[in-house]
Amino acid sequence: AGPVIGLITKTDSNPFFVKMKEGAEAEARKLGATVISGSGKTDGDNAGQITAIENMIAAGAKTILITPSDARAIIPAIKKAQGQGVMVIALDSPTDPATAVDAVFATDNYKAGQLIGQYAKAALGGKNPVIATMDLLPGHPVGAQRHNGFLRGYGLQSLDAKNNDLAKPAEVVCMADSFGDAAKSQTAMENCLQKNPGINLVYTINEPAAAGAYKALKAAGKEKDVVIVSVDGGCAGIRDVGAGVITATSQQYPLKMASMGVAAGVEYAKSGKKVSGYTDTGVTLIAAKAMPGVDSKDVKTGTDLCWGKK
Amino acid sequence: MSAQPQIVMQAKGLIKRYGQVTALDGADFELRAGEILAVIGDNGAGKSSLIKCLSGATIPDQGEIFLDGKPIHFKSPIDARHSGIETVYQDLAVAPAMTISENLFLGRELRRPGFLGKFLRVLDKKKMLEESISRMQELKVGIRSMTQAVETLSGGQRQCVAVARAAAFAQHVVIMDEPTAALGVKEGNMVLELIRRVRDKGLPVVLISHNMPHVFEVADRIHIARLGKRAAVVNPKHISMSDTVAVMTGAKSADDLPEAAHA
Amino acid sequence: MSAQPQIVMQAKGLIKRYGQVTALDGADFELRAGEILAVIGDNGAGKSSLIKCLSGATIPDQGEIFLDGKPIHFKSPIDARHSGIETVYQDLAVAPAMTISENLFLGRELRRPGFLGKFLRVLDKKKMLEESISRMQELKVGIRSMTQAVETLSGGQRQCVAVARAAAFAQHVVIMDEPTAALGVKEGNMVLELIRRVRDKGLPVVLISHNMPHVFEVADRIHIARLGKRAAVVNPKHISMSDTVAVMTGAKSADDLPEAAHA
Amino acid sequence: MNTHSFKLPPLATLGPFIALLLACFFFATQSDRFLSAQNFSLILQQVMVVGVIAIGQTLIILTAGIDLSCGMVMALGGIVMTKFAADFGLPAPLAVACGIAVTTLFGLLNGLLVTRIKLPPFIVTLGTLNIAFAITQLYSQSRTVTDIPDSMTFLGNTLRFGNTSIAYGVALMLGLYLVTWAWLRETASGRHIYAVGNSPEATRLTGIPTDRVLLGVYVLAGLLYGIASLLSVARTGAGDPNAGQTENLDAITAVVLGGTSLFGGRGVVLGTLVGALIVGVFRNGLTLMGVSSIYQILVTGILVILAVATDQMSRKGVR
Amino acid sequence: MNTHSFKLPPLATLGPFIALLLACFFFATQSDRFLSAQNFSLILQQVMVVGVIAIGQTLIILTAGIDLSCGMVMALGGIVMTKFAADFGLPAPLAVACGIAVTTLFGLLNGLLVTRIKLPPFIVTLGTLNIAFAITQLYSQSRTVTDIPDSMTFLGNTLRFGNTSIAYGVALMLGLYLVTWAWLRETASGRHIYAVGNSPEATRLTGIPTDRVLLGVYVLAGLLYGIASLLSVARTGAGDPNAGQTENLDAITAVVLGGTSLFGGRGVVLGTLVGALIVGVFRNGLTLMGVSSIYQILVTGILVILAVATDQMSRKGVR
Ligand SMILES: Nc1ncnc2c1ncn2[C@@H]1O[C@H](COP(=O)(O)OP(=O)(O)OP(=O)(O)O)[C@@H](O)[C@H]1O
Ligand SMILES: Nc1ncnc2c1ncn2[C@@H]1O[C@H](COP(=O)(O)OP(=O)(O)OP(=O)(O)O)[C@@H](O)[C@H]1O
Ligand SMILES: [Mg+2]
Ligand SMILES: [Mg+2]
Repeated sequence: AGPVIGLITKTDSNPFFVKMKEGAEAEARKLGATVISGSGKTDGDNAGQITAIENMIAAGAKTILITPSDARAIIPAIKKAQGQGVMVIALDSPTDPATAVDAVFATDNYKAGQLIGQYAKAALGGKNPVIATMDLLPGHPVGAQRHNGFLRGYGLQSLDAKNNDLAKPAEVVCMADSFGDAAKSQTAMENCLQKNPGINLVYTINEPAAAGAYKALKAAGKEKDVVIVSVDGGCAGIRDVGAGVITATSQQYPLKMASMGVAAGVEYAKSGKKVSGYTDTGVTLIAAKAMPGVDSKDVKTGTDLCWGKK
Repeated sequence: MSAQPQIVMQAKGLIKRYGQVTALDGADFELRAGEILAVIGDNGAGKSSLIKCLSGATIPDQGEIFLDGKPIHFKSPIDARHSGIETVYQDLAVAPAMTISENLFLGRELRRPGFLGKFLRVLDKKKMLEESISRMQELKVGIRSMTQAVETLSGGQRQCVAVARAAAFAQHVVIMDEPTAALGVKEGNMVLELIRRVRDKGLPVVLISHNMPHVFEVADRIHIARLGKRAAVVNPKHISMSDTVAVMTGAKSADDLPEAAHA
Repeated sequence: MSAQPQIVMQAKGLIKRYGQVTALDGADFELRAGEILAVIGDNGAGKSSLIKCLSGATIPDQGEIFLDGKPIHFKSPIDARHSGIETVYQDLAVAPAMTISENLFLGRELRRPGFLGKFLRVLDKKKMLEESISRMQELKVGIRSMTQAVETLSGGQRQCVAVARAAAFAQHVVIMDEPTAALGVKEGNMVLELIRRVRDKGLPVVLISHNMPHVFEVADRIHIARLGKRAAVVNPKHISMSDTVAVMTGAKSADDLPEAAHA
Repeated sequence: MNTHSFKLPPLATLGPFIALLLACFFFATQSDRFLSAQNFSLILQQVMVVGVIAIGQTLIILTAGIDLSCGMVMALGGIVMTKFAADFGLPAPLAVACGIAVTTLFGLLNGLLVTRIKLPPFIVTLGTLNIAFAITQLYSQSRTVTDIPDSMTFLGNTLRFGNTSIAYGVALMLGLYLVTWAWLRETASGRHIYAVGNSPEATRLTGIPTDRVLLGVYVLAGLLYGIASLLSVARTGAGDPNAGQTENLDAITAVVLGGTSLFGGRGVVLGTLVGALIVGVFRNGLTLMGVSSIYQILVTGILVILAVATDQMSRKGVR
Repeated sequence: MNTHSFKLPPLATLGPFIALLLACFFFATQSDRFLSAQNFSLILQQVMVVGVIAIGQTLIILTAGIDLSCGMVMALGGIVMTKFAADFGLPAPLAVACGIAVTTLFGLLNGLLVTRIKLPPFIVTLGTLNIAFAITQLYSQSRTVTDIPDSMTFLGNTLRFGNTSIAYGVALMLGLYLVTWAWLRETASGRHIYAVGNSPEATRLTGIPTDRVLLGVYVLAGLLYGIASLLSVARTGAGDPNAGQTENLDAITAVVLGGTSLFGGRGVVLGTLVGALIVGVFRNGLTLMGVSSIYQILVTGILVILAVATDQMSRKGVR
């Protein structure tokens, strides 16, 4: 059989990671390799990822692709794996420090946030922003990067990319954790609207959360007056951009990360040559309506590039 | 008691084992129409095990049971109930958090007349309450409220609830495992009276008891259980209490009894 | 019984309410040194409630309790135990999943001699087993194995476990709430015998029972409870069983008894 | 442990109800936006899914069981009904029926394992929780199903009375509570559920087919989870494979806050509604106060304990 | 419900043990990498944290309680010990002691709420679960603590015997199991835990201070969670604020798979070790077989039920 490549995602159930897995499997089939996959039980389950690393090495994997749940806590386990001659590549988000792994194929979540921040500012066109944020969950680095990037992009007071706290400038009137889940986001948005009916800009951690927030806004009859921005760029999300549910989203490329990772793993098995360094798989702003001064692509482009069911 | 009345319930060679313990070791049993049959025996003689087999609460490992001459195979107490057999278990089969009236009618609730009861199956709580009060008054138990949870009753009062239930609903056979054990003198006599009344209605009663005066007061025949078997069946009118106890404890063999003592 | 022996335990004006029910309504109580005091009364007369107060299982709402003349305030059964009072409760205070020997020594386990026992506090299971066997043999209960879980015993056998425990460990007073209720004739007599033996060791015994023959057989004095109060204390040598029952059920007033009947 | 011995049934729901009133009073003083008909209509919509799940959970807890699988089964039902409608173009009522059939089957599976093989409900539903989750993810490929017929989300629409509005789904939930309450109270089969939970052995000995009662309860709970699936689809307008992940603890919390004993046999289903509302009111009120979510978790933790403690105390006082 | 009536204590752990052996046998036929000393050493390391938590959980379940807060309390302990060492420069043993003190305090809190206010353990620990989680997040500001002294991760190191290696932490876990087992079996205080779980009222009436026994159990469980914190820090080499989120269900699964009754009073702590190993063996074996993680969840769900069912059957056979 061909080389064994381990893929460890944060969870099993997030469509982003499911897509990543599919991308890896497709590439592996092409190159005659085997992908075994594992994950933590919940987002943030570091111990589960460590166990997965160990079991994959035991199963004979020479390359491990991982989307670290905890950028720092996972490093000792990675070091141990590398000590056994395993190449470790971080996908989606880098470790901290990024040099702890052999290579990083990632997307810049802070930048993804900045892009929708810039777009939102243009879309609001000089109106005073009254912002609600539907964040991920307490203490999650991706949640913090997107949130803080969004505020920075808008030009509001914010924190830098390394910070794990959520900035809360005065313009943000309501912050709630959506856990990236539509139903929870809907409830949170309803409560935010109760608190402040004047909300005109909603930042959401991902597209399901955006759909939930939209549902709440629609029920309150406010969906037309509010700008909703999001991150991910899954096909369902892009469709929502086309349908006017989401005003703009930052698109990322999980399939690309995964196939690059698998290719690197096959190469390593063949030639013993490791990849190294940071590769940004890129992020593209997708919006139905282009705004002057902001570089965005239209829905059609987004659909061509998107991951998931077209 | 002459001219052999009809046999209502009969068991042959019942065997019941719990792990290494043999509770029943080939026990026989015979209950005749319209009689009060007392079952006596030492602790652990297998009395409760015997009647649990008869009432479907446990399934014997071996042996046959006949009701009105027909072999029966009770799989559960429901089957026994459907055959009109009512049982008061030694370990008080009541639901402590439920009220007295609910316990009395548990599994046999009355429904409202008309549409409500027939189609919506609504309970007739008022009627059940009234009937509970009259049933319990028959036993002369001074319980204030029938809507009281059973767990708030004294030991004897709880016992009365179980006895009243069995007496009220039996159609065919009543089995009582030590119904008077926790009862006061007055209440104990009420239960004996009730047992007689049930017999007089024509229903045979199986009464397990350790109280020899009680047994000799009401029993028509006495089944003596010993070491998981039936040691003898005696006639209380022709045997003394001390002889009975002697057979029960094994001090005397059943064969040593005079012919007349047997029943 | 003449010349008023010392009073070991005394209670005055105990009141205990459960919600709307008044279980004890100003009950008095007096236990003398070296006597067997029977407590009788109808179901719900408050016998169990009374002895629960005496043994710390419940705390009375009002009233005082004295032990050897000193007022005591038991907060829990532990306090009573520390004072050497052992109780057999009506609802069988045994842990069903544990073995007979464990139940006998529950809360009073024996430890191994030497280092193991002293510092590692290791139990001496062998010794406890041996002692259990001898205690239970005293009661002549035919139980095969002391390492059997209590839940596998018959009702009477369980009762014996509780009685044996109390008799073995009491230092000051033994209280038994219907210890013979579930027992067979032989076992019942064994327990009466045991009660006498305990008394002869010098410990006073409080015996609650509905079994009048038993009461009249062993009691030195009889405390008659009625409606949460003490109706009378009588001397079984100078009163008939039927008079006693009459007082108990309220058919006769205590004042109508002859002087000699009181004790 | 058995501290419920002398609970008076009519008072049992009073404790939680007082807790709910206190909470409302508190939030009314903290935010002037709290006390409005519209806000309450919102809270009701937010609790409707977990509220219906909690009815099933109450039934199971009354039998001294517990159901950890409820949320995941609900999610599976939602995926089945939306995918059947979206992929196979089944008419909405038929697709919904299929979804409910699947959740009911899961209830049947739980019930069979509990009654036939006598496994503890905790472990059975821990197993089916994982099974339902995996099937949901595999069948949906972890994708949200969005293109569903409008008729399927009908229950999410609201009916206006003046400036108040009530969602049809909320009306359905309230109706289900009333029917269940009356059923448990006024019919023999309802009382048998209490009896089975209170003393299974005694109930069996009185001739009630306890296994059939238990099985019925699990199947009925499955059916209710199916209705909750429909409500969830109606509320979010989508079939969400990631729904239901925290609903089991939420539903159990509602049941316990509502005064039902985890040891079975004691409780009132209307208390569960109050319990669900307490959770909803806290989440809403704290957001209105601007409390950040991490503090919300802290406050919720403390308040769960306080609410049950108050309830316990008030009962002691009643004795 | 009470189907355990005739369980013979020495046989109780046999069922789970057979299930474990069957699982091992199965995986050995499926993957040639499974049956190696090194792989078993790995599995032991993977279960050591949940294994130690499960000891505390077993004690609590033996008293007919349950602890949902265990994992979160463990995470808090890990954060406290690592932050105290990293931020205040406390020497490792002192920092560890502080962390264990915090988890023990949480145990005390649980115990006080259960014994003094007589709240059901389920709801108490549901509350403290949220409280511990919130404190962990707030105190750590949701940041992983990485710069910790080597001496704190000492227990994660392994000792080699030929080509086998055993982690010190694993040795500690095995030691704790043996000590707990002997204690529960051979001392009065151990037996009292069984008695309290089996029949709290009877135990109280024999004069055993049941509340003190219960309180002791919760405190001891807290202490064990503190040791688990240390093991978790040693294993991951970091103080992780997101640790412990699923450990409660994992630990309960281990306890139940190990044959301990959720109704209290019956069980053997060594069975819990077997239960934890079953879970670990499955996770490892399925990964070696290359089963993808979503199918692993499905298989785990089915197998949890199968394992307990086998256990139940084997007990019936023994009767
Ligand atoms: N469930 C059980 N498991 C194990 N052994 C049992 C069980 N039930 C009864 N036994 C044993 O079977 C024997 C007979 O018990 P049974 O309860 O029938 O006696 P009994 O005659 O009713 O005694 P008692 O007068 O004390 O009620 C006893 O030795 C008892 O220990
Ligand atoms: N825990 C309780 N809750 C409510 N009422 C109670 C409680 N315990 C006892 N009672 C009531 O108090 C009264 C006295 O009960 P108690 O158990 O003392 O009677 P008793 O004399 O021991 O009767 P028995 O001979 O039947 O055992 C009864 O009416 C009973 O219903
Ligand atoms: Mg019996
Ligand atoms: Mg009494």
